[in-house]
Amino acid sequence: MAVDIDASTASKETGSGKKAGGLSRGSAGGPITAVRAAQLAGGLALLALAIVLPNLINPYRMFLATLIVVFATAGVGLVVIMGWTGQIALAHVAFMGIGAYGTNWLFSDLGIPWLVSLILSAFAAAVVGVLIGFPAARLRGFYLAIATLAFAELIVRFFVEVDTITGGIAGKPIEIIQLFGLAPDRSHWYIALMMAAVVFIATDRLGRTAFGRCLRMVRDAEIATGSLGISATQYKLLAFALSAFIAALAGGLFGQLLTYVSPDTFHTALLIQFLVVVFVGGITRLSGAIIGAIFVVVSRELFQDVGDWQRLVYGISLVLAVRFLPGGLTSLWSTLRSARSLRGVTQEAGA
Amino acid sequence: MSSPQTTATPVLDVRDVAVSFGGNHVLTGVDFDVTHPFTGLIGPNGAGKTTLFNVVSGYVAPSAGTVSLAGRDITGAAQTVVGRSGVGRTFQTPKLIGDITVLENVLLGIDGRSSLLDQAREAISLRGRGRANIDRALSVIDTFSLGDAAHLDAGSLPLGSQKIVEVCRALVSDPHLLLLDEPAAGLGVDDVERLVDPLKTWVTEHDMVVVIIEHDLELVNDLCDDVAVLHLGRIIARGTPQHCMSDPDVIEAYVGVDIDPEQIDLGETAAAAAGDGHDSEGRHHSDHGSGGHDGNA
Amino acid sequence: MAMLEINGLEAGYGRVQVLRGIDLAVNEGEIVSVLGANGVGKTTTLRAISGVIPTWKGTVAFDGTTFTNEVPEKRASYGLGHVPEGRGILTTLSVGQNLELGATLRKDGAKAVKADHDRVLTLFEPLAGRLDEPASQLSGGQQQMLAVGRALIGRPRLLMIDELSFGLAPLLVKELFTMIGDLRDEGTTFLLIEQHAGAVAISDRVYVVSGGRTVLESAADEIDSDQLVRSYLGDHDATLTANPSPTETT
Amino acid sequence: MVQQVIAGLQAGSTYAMLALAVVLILKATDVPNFATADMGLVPTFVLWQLMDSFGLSYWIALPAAIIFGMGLALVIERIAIRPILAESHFATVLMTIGIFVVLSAVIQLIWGSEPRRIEAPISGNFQIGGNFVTYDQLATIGLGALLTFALLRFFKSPWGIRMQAIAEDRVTPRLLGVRVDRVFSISWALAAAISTLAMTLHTQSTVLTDTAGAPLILKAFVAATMGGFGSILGAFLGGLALGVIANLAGFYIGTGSRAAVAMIFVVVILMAKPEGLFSKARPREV
Repeated sequence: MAVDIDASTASKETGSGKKAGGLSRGSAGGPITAVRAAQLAGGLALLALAIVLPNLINPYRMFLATLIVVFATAGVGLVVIMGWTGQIALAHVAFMGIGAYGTNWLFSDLGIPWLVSLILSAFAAAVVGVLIGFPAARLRGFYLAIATLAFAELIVRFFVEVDTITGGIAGKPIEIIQLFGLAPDRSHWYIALMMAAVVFIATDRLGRTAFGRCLRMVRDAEIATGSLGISATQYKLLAFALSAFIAALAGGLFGQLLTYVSPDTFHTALLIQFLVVVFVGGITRLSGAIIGAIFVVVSRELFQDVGDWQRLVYGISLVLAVRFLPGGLTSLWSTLRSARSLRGVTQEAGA
Repeated sequence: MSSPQTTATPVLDVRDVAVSFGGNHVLTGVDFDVTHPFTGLIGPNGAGKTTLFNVVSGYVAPSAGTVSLAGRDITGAAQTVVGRSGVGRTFQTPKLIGDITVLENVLLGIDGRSSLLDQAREAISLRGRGRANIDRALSVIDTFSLGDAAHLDAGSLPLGSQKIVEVCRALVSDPHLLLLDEPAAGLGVDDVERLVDPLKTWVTEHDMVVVIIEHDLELVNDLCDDVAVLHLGRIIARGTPQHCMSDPDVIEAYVGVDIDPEQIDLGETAAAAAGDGHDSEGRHHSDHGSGGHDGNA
Repeated sequence: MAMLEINGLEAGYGRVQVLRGIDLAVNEGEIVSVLGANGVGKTTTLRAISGVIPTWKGTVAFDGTTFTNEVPEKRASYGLGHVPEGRGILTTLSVGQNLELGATLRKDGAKAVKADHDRVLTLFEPLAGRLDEPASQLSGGQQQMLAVGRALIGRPRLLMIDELSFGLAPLLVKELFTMIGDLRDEGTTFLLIEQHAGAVAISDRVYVVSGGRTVLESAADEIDSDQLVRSYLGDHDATLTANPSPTETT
Repeated sequence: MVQQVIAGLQAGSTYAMLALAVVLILKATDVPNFATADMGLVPTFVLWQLMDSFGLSYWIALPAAIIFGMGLALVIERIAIRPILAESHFATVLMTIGIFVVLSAVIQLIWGSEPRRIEAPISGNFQIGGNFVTYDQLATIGLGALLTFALLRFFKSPWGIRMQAIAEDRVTPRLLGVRVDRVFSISWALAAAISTLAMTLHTQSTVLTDTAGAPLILKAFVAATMGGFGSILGAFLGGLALGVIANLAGFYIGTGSRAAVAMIFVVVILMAKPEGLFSKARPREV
């Protein structure tokens, strides 16, 4: 007695007429195409702006713009694991470290092309992510927070120990790459844009389709996953892997921007900045990572000269976001969908 | 693919199942076979009804006994395995994702049974790949008259509609056995009709059976041809609704015995039968009465 | 004036309305039972009375004080006791510590508390030898005794008990009901939520709740047993159209 | 060797005391407090300031600092924690991390980054069988044991019982008249007092800096994990074990391994017995 999914009968029943809407919100019918066209035009304009941007602003501003893109990209990884899957995973910046050190080692010491080095490092980070995911899949709530913090600490310790690759506690200069003979800042900018485009589009697609739904099922109703045939453990591991992969990609470029990294680079201070990125921006939305990245990089700049205040701003914004704006800044202009997001996350995380 | 089953092999066959948590015997020697399109599972609070569902759907491994699906032994199989073998279930409080649409929630019923490769393909292909699934999900949603809500966030719907969405999610994968845990609790009369009428039609048109835990006995009476009454972890009556509800043991289980106010007999006989050792119950894993209230909604 | 008076009470969880108009009154020295099938709102009624969930509409007045948004511990301090659904035994504490928790509101000194403590142990003998054991070790019946005993040590003027008979063997249920009757004679007022007919036997008055509303008020000895059975077994019309014979309207 | 064990016990006692503070708040309010160490560090700086600017004696400054720390904890609990208590660990973990960041930033802003010394009232050491033991070490280990004993007693007292009851069930104790807001306040104030003592002892035997708290947070949680989060005695023993093992590893394997050992510990425990060691592991809800 086999399960037969009788799709043909079903579609006949619908007549697939006016309701053949598709998944994207409100994408059924005529006026939508106009919206689509406008979106497309806007997108093209943005793309053009992005390409000519290095001609418009000075190199330091360029560096900041690139930093925003890199932070936003890394933030996507946190959205996947925390926002969509509901896991309090705090090893993110350690994965960025794997990306930064790994890419530089493969590229500079072993002579592997930079892009290949970056992708290899990202896969390595994904493997480590799965290893962490194994015990993590059994832990809930703050136990997971502690376990991932401990793992992150171990990874940073590892950076200190393997000093032939990492330069040990003193750190190591990063060999700067140049894309098609462009200046480093331009190379970084274009690479960051391409990487961000790939990461955002791919993650967005995954998020909107079956994979993303299954992750959210793990987050909101893990108890019901089994009866739907969804293996919660499998999806947690995949989310850990994807999140680590994205972090390492961003980490490789982050190293390029810093030009010099030490194990301390990938420690608490950076983790806190990333928590601010996703929680001030909005933990369940990819757009939240962009908003949060702008927030963090801009406030980092504003309080550059008064370094101590930087930390205070991060701390206060994190506290305020958790207390008053669980959906982050992005929830402000999508109020309709707000309010539930962190609640959704928090409910299952604590159950 | 239709008509009530009266085949030799029951769709579900539970044999001599026992479950205990610590020293707490929640189920003892339960036999429960399902052959009718709608089978009711009733009994007072703490009887072990939800635990029996948990055993069938692989959430709880029985300490004794067997569970078979259409003759195939699935005792102790993992939840996902049972779920993929054509067993769907709902929960006392609907377990939906609040911040995605009704349609997307229903699609989860298909997602869980699709391979990762398919999921990756769906993500890569821009159109078409997920189309058939979407059409199928929409047709189920339409069947239950929720078409207008298909693109609304599931969390924005009232409880009644959420429960129906959960049923749609279970049905979209064409299960052979659907376990409904208190579908009517917390629902108004209209909601119950919106759920039950299409469900009846669905069952007659598909090769499937439904087991329903329900406190609304009128609904059970209306829907089920076969009823099992669970009390303190045992089946105490089995048969037609009329038979069960006039059974003295059942009345006693529900209201604590013969109710003539002039001479209330608090049941020494029953005490002898049930024994003092069975007074422990299953409050952690059983059903609390007052309609869906854990705030998840 | 009644000790507890509830008028037009409406309440629920989140957006889900459960109570749609509960009216009931309990006079000092009475035992009143609220009957009804599962899911009709009996437990929710108690929760709204003791302030666990907010009242949406209607009034709850205890001893002349109309509750507004008093927290549960405040309401308890007025002498309102509540043995909740599932008994609320604290399993991380010992049996003795559970009882000690019951004395939280007592201000009249260790001696008086000790006397009540001893009295509870006489009433519920099986607890006496097990004070140092974890409460999780108790059987269901003993847990029920502990829950009631713990509440009694707080000396509530009105004690509300949610399903005393839940999951208990008939003989024990009978014993417990007899005990409730005795305690009433000693001055405690009771509001019971029950499915068990034994409650009717010891009650002065009975309310039947259906669909979140009080649908019937009756003196306990006038209640029609057949109608009660049918109402439990799902024949809604049985309760809804029966001619209630309300006795006293307070 | 003996010297190393004693030094390890001292470090371990600090971890243990902070673990007690973690467990206390977790038991009563179910909040994993990642700001534990810095909630003790702020009053420690206050103590230093009182001694440095006003020339107060240690024995006056310490109680004042403790009272300040308790007050600070009450304010934090009231304005930042209580409003989100209904939420899960997701919100509370992030909130306490945020509080940690705010507190450490405030310390940095007020007191800067230069290291300071707290003049301990009793200093010096004595010898046992050829091994030097400082009075600081003795005080730290002794106080850890004393606090553990006191907390064990406290949980048998009426307020202790109420606290445990509220930790298990947020509703039933209130029906019995337990004032839940008081219970929360008491747990946070007590935990802050313990943190203050721990941080004072720790910094007076090492050095007082703005970053003294951060490395201790994870160690406190590791100690609590080893002990099983529900247990006072377990947290204390876990802390001591952690201190001794890390110190011996640092001595025999290399200083770099000291921190790693702690992490490997927690990872192994969580991997091997993720539920078994937690007395607060919840049953699955169906």
